[in-house]
Amino acid sequence: MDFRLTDDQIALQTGLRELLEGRFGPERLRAAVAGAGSGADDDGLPLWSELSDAGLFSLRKPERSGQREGGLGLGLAEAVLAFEEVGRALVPGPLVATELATVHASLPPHRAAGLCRRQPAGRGPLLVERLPALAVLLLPDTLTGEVRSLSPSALRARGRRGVDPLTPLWEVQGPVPDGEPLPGVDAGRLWAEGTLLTAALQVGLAGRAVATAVGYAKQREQFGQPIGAFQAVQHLCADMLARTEPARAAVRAAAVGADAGVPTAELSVEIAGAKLLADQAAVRGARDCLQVHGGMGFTWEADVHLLLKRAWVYEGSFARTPESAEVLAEGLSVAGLGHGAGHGVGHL
Amino acid sequence: MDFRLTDDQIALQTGLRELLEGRFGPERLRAAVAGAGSGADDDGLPLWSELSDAGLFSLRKPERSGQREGGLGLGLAEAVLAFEEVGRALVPGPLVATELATVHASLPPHRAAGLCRRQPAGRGPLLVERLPALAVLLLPDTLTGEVRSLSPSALRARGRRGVDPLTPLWEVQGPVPDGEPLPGVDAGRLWAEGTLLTAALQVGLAGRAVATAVGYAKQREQFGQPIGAFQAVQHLCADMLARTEPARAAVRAAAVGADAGVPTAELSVEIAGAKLLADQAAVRGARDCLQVHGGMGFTWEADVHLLLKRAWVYEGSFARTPESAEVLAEGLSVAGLGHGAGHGVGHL
Amino acid sequence: MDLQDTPAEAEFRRGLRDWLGKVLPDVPSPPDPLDWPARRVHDTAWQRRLYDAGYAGVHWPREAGGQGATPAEYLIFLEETERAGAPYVGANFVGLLHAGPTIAAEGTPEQRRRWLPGILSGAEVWCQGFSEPGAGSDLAALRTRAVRDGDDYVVTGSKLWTSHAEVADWCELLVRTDATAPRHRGISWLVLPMDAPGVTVRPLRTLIGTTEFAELFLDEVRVPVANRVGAENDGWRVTMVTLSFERGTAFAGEVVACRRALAELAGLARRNGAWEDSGLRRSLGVLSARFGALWRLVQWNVSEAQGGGVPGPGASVFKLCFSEARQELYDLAAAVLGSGALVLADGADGADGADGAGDDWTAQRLQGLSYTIAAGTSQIQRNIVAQRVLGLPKPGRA
Amino acid sequence: MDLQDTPAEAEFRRGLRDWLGKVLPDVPSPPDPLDWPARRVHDTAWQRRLYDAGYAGVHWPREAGGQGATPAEYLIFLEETERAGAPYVGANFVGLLHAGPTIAAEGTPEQRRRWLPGILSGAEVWCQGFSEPGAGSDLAALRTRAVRDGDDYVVTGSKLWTSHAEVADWCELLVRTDATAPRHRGISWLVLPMDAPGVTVRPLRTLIGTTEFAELFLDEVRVPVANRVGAENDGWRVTMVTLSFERGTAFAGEVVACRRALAELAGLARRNGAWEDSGLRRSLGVLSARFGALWRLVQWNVSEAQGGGVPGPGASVFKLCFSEARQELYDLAAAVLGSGALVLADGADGADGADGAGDDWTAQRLQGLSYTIAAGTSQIQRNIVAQRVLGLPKPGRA
Repeated sequence: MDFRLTDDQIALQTGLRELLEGRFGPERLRAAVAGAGSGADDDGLPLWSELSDAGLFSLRKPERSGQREGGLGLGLAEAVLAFEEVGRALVPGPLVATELATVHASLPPHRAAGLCRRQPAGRGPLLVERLPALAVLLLPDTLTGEVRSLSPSALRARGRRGVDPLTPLWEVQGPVPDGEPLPGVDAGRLWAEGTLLTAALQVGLAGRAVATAVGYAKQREQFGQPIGAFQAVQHLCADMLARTEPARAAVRAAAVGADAGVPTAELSVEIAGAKLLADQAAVRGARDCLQVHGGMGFTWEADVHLLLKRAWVYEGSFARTPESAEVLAEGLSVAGLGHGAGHGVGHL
Repeated sequence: MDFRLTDDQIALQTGLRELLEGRFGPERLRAAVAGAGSGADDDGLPLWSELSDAGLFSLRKPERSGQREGGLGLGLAEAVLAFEEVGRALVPGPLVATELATVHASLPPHRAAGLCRRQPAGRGPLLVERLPALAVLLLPDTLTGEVRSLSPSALRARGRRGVDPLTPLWEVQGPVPDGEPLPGVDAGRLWAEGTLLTAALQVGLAGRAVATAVGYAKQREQFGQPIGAFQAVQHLCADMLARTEPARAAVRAAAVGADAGVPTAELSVEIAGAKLLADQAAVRGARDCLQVHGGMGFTWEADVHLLLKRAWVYEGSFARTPESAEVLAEGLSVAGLGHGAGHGVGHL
Repeated sequence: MDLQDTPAEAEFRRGLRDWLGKVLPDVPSPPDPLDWPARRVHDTAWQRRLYDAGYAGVHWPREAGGQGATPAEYLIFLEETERAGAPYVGANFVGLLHAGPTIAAEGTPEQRRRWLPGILSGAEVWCQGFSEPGAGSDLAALRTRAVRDGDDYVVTGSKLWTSHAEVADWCELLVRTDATAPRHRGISWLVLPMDAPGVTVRPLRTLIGTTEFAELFLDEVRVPVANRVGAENDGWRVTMVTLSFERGTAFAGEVVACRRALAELAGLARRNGAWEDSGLRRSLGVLSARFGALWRLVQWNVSEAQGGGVPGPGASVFKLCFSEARQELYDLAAAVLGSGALVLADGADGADGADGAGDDWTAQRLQGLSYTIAAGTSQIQRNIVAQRVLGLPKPGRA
Repeated sequence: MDLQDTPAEAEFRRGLRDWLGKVLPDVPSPPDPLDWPARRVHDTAWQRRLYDAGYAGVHWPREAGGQGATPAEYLIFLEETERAGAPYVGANFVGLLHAGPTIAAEGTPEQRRRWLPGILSGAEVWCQGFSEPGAGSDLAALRTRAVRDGDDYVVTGSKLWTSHAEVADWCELLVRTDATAPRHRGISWLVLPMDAPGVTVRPLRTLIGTTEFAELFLDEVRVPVANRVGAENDGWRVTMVTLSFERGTAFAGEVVACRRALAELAGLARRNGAWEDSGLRRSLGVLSARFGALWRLVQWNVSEAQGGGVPGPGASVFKLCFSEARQELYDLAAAVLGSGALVLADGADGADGADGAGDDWTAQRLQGLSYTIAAGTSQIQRNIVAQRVLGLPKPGRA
């Protein structure tokens, strides 16, 4: 056992972080927000070509030497590290669906994909991110296990004002056409991978919330000292970190387990736990970050609100908390748990 | 509207507080704890005659001049004030059942009564407090509305080690005999009153938790200052008060409403809310009080544990949180709530 | 303990209800929230109606032009207007609830004559210039400078979170008149005419996306010394005095509004099936208990204030509990709405017809984020409860 | 990132499992928790078995008589012994996990020869004399005084929370040897023989009702100067050095135990119907996620320690999360048990046969209350995370 990142993994992580700091720093982020809703950028996908060229979407695709469509042949372990970074950078777009479509449905470079799962009545409108910009839509049916693909133009939808300015949403109206079957792709696996990658985005975002809160608390003075010297602020920040790091460990461990071929039942419990904890770390972290910023956090200019709004979006993407909690509860009663150390600890 | 206590109510409150400080101060409390479990005091009821003579159980009984069995003819408003005080003093015993039996079943002075409601399977053993010391057992059936009375000797039961040393418990074994009908007493009303009086005990206990924590925090020094000067401790204490005072307001308002003849449906929602909030204030307050005490709170001698254990006992007495929450939820959909300010605000 | 109306209170409630029933059907629907002039017109027109009907300044003393109502009657006013869906105090907020009472208590007879009638009739709109970029929770750190020059102060600095600044006639302004005195002792309270040269208003966009507030830039603005309320350098005390005017009624109307929203949310949950989730359903029940208790706390605080005492367990306990309960209400709404929580209502009026979007729960959720920050963060409220209510010592020098 | 055993780790695990499978059936059941001499016999007998089988001091360096295992192998040891239900380290806790490693790192060759073998073989039992009535969270405030007199220190004072003091042979003792030096610089680390004249042990009853700890009263106790480990007045550093021996493994076995308890609780809930309550059921699921993540955090911390680095996100983050999760586990157990949460199991061995009482969830709930207090309160842990991990400034003198 060695849970530390390998040198290659560290290189991947720092390389992507540096790329994103250069290409999607505070100014570019603000410009994207300013452009959103103006119509100018709604169909655009900020940074898409750069990320595609950097291999974000094709990390897990098998290598095919000399061919443009070849991937890097890496695993979910590397993918979650990369998605932590794009989550941290607040890069918008249907990142997860695009990665899934690249890996499982041969989506060509520089294109974007969406994903749409029918949900039970009463769980709100059926929403698709950036519909007009998509090349393809994946339709996983986790009951039959089948995945179908659909041309976005086949959907009737209307634009909605999304709560996150960088996540424009379209509401599907009327029935979703059947689409074409995608043979060889398992809907459950697709959903699980999407859930895990979304959890990685949340972990990155939660980490940014900690760093942003701490940075502000060191610099902002009230009552003659940095507010970060007040125990109330210190404890808010400490709890933010204490939610983020276990979630990060859970996300990475689930990815490592997936790459190592952990059985599906066990893996789905690990992924459910990772997403649930990552959602909590991100949503509560962004909330606390806003609280640390006081009035400044309530302004549009301060960017803090973007963290919270994006965390809400990811929380609503792929497995949501009630669904994950049920998977976890079910996992507690898998045979063999009554004795011994139980499930999950065992895979060592 | 004037929600302040009247002069008579203040006199009742301070009189009882002084009586209890004199008769059930820290030393008497400790002696009672030391005696418990030794067998010597298990059947005894500390302070019972004094409380009975002070009118605690007969407050709400109609006056009958010149007769020993007459009461003070007061209302639930006065009863909850009195029960706040005995809750604060950590007086043990089946206080609520004795009050109910005195008011509704002509229990003579100086005697004690118990109460026992059949509960659904799986909710744990059927427990009765201090069974051997009881003169009578009330059996409310909230489904039929009927209340029956039973001689405790008719029950087969075995003693259990209660978590609260001052609340010895007997577990009923085998079926509960039917008992004799108590005509004119409504089981729903009895249950609601018992719930409200228990909530009053919790509010008193929660207030003691605040006072105990604050008192200790002012006196205990670490790192060169009283621990109460640390923001973390200050905020723990502030939150304790912020849970206690709304609960206190809810308990008193429900009692005032009951005396003023608020309709049963509305009253049951108010009482459910009062009990739920009082349980939270007491249990979490006692927990936080223990945390403020640090290692000292973990000792048997420090009395802090008695607060928490008693709060657990009251939390499990009469309506518990899940039941109360359902009553409150149901109350949200009572007709007429869709428009206007809604239920509860209305009774003004 | 008595929660029923006295005969006088019942009479006041009946009269108010009757009047509201008569006039509300005629009140125009609220304008686009981004149309500031229209909002001013709408809000001040309502104030004028109250004024004409004898309901302006219900809680103000009679000698200041108010109705001299008891706190309990003022609570009835807040409750009944909110229940009936009457317009919110809106642009008249600062004048009616803050600047006006301050002038009534601390102003000279001339100052009272000059400014109070315009507030009561809705003729003049006020805004508040207290907070600064460097003075938020720590208001006494304010640095906007006022230098005496003849009969004027020359004021330079900037203010933040100034609501309705775009359409205000006057601004209650805290300035530093003595830079050498201890922080709380060098502050004065001025009335700034918003049309004075050197005043610049820059709208401040909030995370909701709208510009409910503004920044105020003051560049050598001349304010007559006659516009100072209270003594020079006594402005901190003057400000604190005003707060006592609330007498337990702060946020009272909002509790009524939250209880209505909660009942609507329960209805929504029943319709969309979320009600079947026992965890969610019970959370709604728990929140109902909390808002119910908060209303009782308001009644308690108001009763104590009416009796001349300290307002019950205190405004800070109430503010702390209310802010958190309101945030939880809208978080719970998001859980009930599912994916609907990720979109805002379409129309500018916040209504697009579909269940769960027409009331714009999402915008309210965003709005609610300010509750644990504005008017004293929850951290500051806990400090106040701990130190002033519970008597714990101030942090020392360990 | 690799979570699978290396071949060497797999071999170690296999060997350990085989051995545990062989010896555990012979291990007697644990004695009455109030019978201290019997507990000592039971715990040290298990240590002797480990010693004979080559598992004593798995994580100790070879030159100290240990097995020189890697942190990862030590984690396997903790995991497998807990899974198999092997006896808890018990009376050997202080010697094996604290005093021993301290002497191994800081003691003279003679001190190591004198004390380490007895710890490893279970021949000698140690207790810890650190905390005092006036020095809890603020350990450096300790006041127990040691005055040099020839070749002895004369020690006077009192200590709290001394576990197994009734049956200990030795006590690792922190004393103040220089009352004039800054707090952290006047402390020394001594080995106190528990049979020395002037040592009084008074059992300390906890809220569980048992006497797991003791108070230690020291009245002019003579301790040879030769029993001082490290330099005079350097005891604070000596103590801190020891903590680094944990290398991310503190509470690791307890995480395994909690996961087993959670699975048992889920089974109980299924049997008694509490499982039908979706709120309760999902809370069990959430807790499963938290304990699962805590195990991953342990693996991370151990991996970092093994690589010689700072142990992952740090012991304080882990301690904070684990303490709270464990308390919530037993609160949840109370919700599942219903009225069963109000009684303790009948038998002294904690078993009375009935479902949900045999494992004494109530006693464990009480025990769990110490987790946010002992070994650094959660408040102190948050201070450490904020100041040492996140680099926030120390509170100043505002």
